[in-house]
Amino acid sequence: MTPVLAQATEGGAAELWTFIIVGAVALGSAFGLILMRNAVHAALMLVLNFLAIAVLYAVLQAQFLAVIQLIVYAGAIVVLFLFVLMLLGVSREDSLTARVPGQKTMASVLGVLLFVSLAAATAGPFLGDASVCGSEEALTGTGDGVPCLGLAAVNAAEGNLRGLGFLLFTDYVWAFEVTAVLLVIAAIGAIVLGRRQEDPSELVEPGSTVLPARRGSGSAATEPGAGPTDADEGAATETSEATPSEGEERT
Amino acid sequence: MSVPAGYYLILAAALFSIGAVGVLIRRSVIVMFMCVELMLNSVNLTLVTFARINASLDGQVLAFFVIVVAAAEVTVGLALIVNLFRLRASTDADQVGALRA
Amino acid sequence: MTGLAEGAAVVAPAGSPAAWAWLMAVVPLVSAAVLLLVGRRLGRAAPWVAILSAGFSLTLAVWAAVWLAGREAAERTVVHTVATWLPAGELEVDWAVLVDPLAVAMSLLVTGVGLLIHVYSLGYMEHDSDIPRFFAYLNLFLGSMLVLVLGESLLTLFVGWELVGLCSYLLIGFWFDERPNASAAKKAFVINRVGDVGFMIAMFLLFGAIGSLSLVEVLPAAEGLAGGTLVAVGLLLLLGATGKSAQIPLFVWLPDAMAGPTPVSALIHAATMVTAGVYLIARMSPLYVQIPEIGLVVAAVGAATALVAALIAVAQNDIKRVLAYSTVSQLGYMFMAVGVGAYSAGIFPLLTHGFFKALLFLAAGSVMHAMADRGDIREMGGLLRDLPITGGTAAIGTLAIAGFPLTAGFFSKEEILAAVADTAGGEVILAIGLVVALLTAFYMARWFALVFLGPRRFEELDHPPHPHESPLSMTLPLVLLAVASLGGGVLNLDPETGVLAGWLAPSVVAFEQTAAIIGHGLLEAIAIVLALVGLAAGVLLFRAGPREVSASAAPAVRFAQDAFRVDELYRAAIITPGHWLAVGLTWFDERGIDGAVNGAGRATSGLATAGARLQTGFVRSYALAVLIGTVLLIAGLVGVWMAAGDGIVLTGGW
Amino acid sequence: MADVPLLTLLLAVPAAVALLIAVMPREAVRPIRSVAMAGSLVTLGVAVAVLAAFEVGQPGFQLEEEVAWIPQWGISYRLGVDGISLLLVALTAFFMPLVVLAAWHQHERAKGFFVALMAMGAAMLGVFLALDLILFYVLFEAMLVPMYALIGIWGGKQRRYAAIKFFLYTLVGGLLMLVAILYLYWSAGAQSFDYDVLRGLELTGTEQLWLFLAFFAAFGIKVPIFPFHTWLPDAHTEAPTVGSVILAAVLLKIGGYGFLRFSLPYFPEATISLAPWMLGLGVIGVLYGALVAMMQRDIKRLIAYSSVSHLGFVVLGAFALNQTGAAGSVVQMVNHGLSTGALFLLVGFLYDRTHERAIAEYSGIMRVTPVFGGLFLITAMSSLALPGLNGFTGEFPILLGTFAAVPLAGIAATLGVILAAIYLLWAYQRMFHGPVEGRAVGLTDLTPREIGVVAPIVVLMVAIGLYPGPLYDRVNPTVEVLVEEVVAVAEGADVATVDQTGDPAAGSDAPIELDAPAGSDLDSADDDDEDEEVSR
Repeated sequence: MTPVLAQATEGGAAELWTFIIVGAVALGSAFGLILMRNAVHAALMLVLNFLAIAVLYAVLQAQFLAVIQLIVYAGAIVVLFLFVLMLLGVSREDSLTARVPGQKTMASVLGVLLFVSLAAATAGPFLGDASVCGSEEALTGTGDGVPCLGLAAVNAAEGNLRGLGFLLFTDYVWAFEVTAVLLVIAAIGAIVLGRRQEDPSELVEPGSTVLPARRGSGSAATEPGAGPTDADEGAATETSEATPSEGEERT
Repeated sequence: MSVPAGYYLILAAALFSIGAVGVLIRRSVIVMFMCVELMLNSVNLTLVTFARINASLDGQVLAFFVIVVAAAEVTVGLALIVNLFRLRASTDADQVGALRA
Repeated sequence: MTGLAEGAAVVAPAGSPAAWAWLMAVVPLVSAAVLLLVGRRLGRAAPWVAILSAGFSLTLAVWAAVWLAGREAAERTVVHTVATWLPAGELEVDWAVLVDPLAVAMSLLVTGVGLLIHVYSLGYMEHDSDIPRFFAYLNLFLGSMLVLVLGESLLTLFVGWELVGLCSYLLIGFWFDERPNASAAKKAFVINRVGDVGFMIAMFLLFGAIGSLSLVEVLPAAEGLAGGTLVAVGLLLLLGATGKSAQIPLFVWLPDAMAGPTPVSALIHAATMVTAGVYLIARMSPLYVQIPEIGLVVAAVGAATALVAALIAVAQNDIKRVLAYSTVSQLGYMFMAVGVGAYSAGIFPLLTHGFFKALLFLAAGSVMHAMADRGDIREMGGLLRDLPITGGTAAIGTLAIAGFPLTAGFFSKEEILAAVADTAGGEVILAIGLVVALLTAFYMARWFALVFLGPRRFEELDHPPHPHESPLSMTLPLVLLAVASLGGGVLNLDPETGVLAGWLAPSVVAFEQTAAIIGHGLLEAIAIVLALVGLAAGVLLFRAGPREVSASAAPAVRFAQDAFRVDELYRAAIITPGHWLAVGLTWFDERGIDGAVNGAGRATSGLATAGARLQTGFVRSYALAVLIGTVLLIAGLVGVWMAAGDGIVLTGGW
Repeated sequence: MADVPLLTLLLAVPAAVALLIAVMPREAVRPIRSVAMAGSLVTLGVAVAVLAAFEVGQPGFQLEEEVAWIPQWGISYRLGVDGISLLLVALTAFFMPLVVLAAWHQHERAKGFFVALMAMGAAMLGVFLALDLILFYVLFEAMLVPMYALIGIWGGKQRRYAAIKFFLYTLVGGLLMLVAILYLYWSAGAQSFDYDVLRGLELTGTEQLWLFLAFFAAFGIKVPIFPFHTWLPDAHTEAPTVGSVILAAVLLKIGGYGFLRFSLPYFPEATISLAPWMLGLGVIGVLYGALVAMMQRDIKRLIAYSSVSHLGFVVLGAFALNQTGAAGSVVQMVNHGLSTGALFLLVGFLYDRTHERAIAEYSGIMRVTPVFGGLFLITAMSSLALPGLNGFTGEFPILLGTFAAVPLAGIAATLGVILAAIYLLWAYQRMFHGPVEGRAVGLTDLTPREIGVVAPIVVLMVAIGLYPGPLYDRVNPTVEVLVEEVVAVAEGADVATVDQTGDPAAGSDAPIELDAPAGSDLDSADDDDEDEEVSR
């Protein structure tokens, strides 16, 4: 574990500062995510947020999760987002004007309300001194608030990764297996959804650069999503790919 | 002077609310999807904080599972979005009004 | 008191005509059914089936009369129960026959005149397309009238009462191709029904008080009834009688009933059906005798009707309408008689009027038959030469109805006037009676003169009919009726000692003299003078044809011709408001109630569409709704925890 | 003969026939209708057997049959017939063959039509015989389905509206009744829906009032009583001829029957306190129905409103609370069934020829078709209660009873007799009299089949008119007991739970244990099948 991380988890002023900086970054990137016009910029903001959270994990003595966060979230998921963004070419300006009047104001008011009630619900008892994890008030149970013993002892015994691994394969082994299956299904799902009807006219001789004009779909590949396309033009091009519904009940 | 666990929880709550607001405000489906990811992350943060408070790794295991599920969700979600795009040639959430009464 | 009043009803001995009396009514009914079902196939034989059944009833009536005459006066009220009819809860009514002098007298009139008119109809309806149906209806009427006359309980009487109403509906509307005939029929039925409602309510009262409707029980118990019930029953029965016997206020249907064939007018609207009202009051004499003031009301109604009808008759120009109003007027006379309590004096004119009014109507029929169904007397004149028999018999009829001395009409009218004169409070009624006597003589003389005397006006018409005497089948009944009109007086020469008075004694209450307004001799003289003056005036004035009406008298004559515009009065007072009430209710029904029902339907569907609008179709508005839910939930939880005071213990024992 | 379960047979035959037709091929119209005719004739035969087996002087239930249906809840399949229901059962059975004969040329979806017809018959017979409240309720609602189908599928232009309106109206009423039944069930505590068990309950005044109103909702709509009648004209105008006939002849009677079977005996105090109101509604029904009938342009609507008027009399008779009135109302229900049934049949025949129901379109029919005119006149006369025909034998006792109860109501109702004459004769005159014009031109007179349908009814009308004795002898004992019971409450005597089933000594009174074969497929099966396959 890098010394900086270790040092930060020991508490003391370092933890406060890291919390403040990293917290600010996280909040800033979150606001960025929801306010950026361009979807790609939003995706980048998301990456930044994931990084900030990864640092926080480290501070909270969840070193393994911090790494996983970096690999899975920052690495895979956001990249996937970017990939889709690029594929669909929807990086144009996304006008923020909501169709439903008053949606924005309503949403923000509700957001604040949600924040206040969540914060009150969860953070309430943990603001006292004792809640400083690893602090002696916590250990002696003298300070106010719920004492936070911190994971120092646990991690110290076998280290965070080993502890987790141990838990994973004893108490949560079934859950683990299920998630494995879940991942497989997700993968298959994505392939199935992504499949396109192998249409003979579409077979491309290897090496030719011209993409066959998709029948009836207005050759989406080249057409930039110029502004909010009105619904009926889009709806009209009911592409043949939409899986024909088998033996639909004749109404 | 160090950080009581509550601060992390407040931060997580804030991130969650921002995510929720994001879902409501943005019209592009993909951005909405990202906001959902953000909300998941804030939940993870809360879990990890509580793991630390209760000095047990269970919280972290849970967070781990959340991440796994999130990954699966993203794959399927994005596949759907791609399909949606083929149908409507746009990713504007408001275009998809088939359910309108 | 009469036999019935003392409850001295004797059960009919087996085999006696009384026991078979019910056949008198049933045979015509059955033959009517037969004629209706297979009439067309019987062809020419159809009328004879009807005539035979009428003849059978007549013979049975005569046999019953002879048999009854053979018994002493006390045992002349004979009852025979055929079968139980309506055992509904406490109500017990049987198909039973009451054979007593009054019933037999009436059935003799009905079957006698009925048979004559059946024979007459042979000729009259010769070239009609629907003979079987006509004779079926005639037989149906005969049967129903006999049910009415012979009915032992008020309810069986009521059955006959309404069935004759049906027959008059069917017969008035016999030529239903023309709309006026059909509406005249409907008018007759509905107005009769109004009267019948009065009759029904009277029955309810009687049943409520006595617990039975059979005459044998009701009449003896009549004394015991409370005053109020008596008065109510009396008035209601009067209402019923005015409906059937065309008295004020329900007389408007009779003149229109002339739309039916003439034999129908003769049989139903002159001789038999219209007398049912008089018969009813005579039958209920034990009850009416308890309430003399109501008797006076009956007499007053009769007098008023007689006067009004006589005045109208003077101005009528249709040969049958004159006779129709004359009938209404003569019935008024009979009501006067039974009103003042002279029941046998009321039945006597009923019989005599039956004879000469039937005669006059048949004569009119014969005239119309000869004149190709033209009815306006102003276009006739001098027909005596062409139709000698009809003319002669019509003359006899006119004399009889005018009350020419020694004719049947004279005796019956004189007795009525005498009875009225001997009743306390009868002054006004007597005066009216005398005036009407004059008027009757006058309008009948006018009628006779215009039709049979004077210049032959019908020759100036564009294609003049050439009248010829009717065939024997029509003239024979005329002659017979003429004989009856002349000789009829023999039936009851003197109110007390006459044959009819004695005969009817067991059935009706005897007349008590309560005053002596004028001596009978003087009264008789005045009556004769009035009759002669009326006749002479009528003949002299109209011998030369219809007279021009002076300008001053024109409105009065027009008013009389329009029958005092009573029809218009009823239309304005009852029919139009009734119509608008019905229209209003229909509107209320379709808009009001249905409106509410459909409104409820529309309201629910309205609510549904409002609800549907919530589904905006925008994914994000759904997300918003979800968010609202979560926030409320969490806020609620927080609130609960706060209230619980132990703060939020997330980590502690849950 | 005594041990044959007649009542179950009466119910099972039409249900079985309905099932049989349901499985027959759709295009085999001729065999279908002959099976239907055979079935209805057998049912009539069984009904005659029931009439024969019925002991005249007995007030209580006879020919009882009882089989436990759902014992856990105390629901039993119990049938029985007494003075009140006997005539109505006979009327239903009498009409079934006639209705089938009238629908002889029904080719459009004939199979479904006859299935609905037979199912209708079974359900109607069942309702009159059911002595278990749940069985009664099930059949009460089961009747709706075939009737809804009859109106909804084979009806006129606005059939959908009329069918739905009819269905909802009756359903709402029925549901309120169900609530009342359940309340009775719980307050009984005896865990049973049996008619006699629930009859002997000690209910407080207010309880009785509310329960009476709940039952009134169901039966009031069915009768129909004044404010709830607007479904009837629509249902009649849109229903096919046969549908109208069944609706008028039998369906409307369930309301009146319900009052006499449930409302009066179960809630005597409420009946007595509400009797004046009910008489008022009856009188309004009579006069209102007649007045509105005058204004109708469509002959079927006119007859429908005349039904409202006539059934107003039935309500009067039922709530006059004296024996004459009650006996009169039962017989009047039969009479109304006959006369209005015949009227609808005749109008149906006219409609088959011209597809025109407006009165103004016709003139002078009597001249063109004398037989049709004659029959219509006789039926009209019976309908306006001409003495000598059946209408009078029902109406006069009712008026007598009503007058005895409340003189004013009696007088007002008697005025209805005049209004009846006016609207019927006015319509008759406009259609049948006058020169031959409009749709009357070229009309063909009734065919032997059509005459065969109406003739038995007319014969019965004249027979009942002249000799209603047999009907009243059967009705009087039961009605006497019923009225005594209700009146006894009025005089403060406590509700003597009169042993309805008569003294046990009288032979066949013990409920006949049905020797049902294993799984008793005969009766329970046909009950469920007939509901379920009809709704297919």
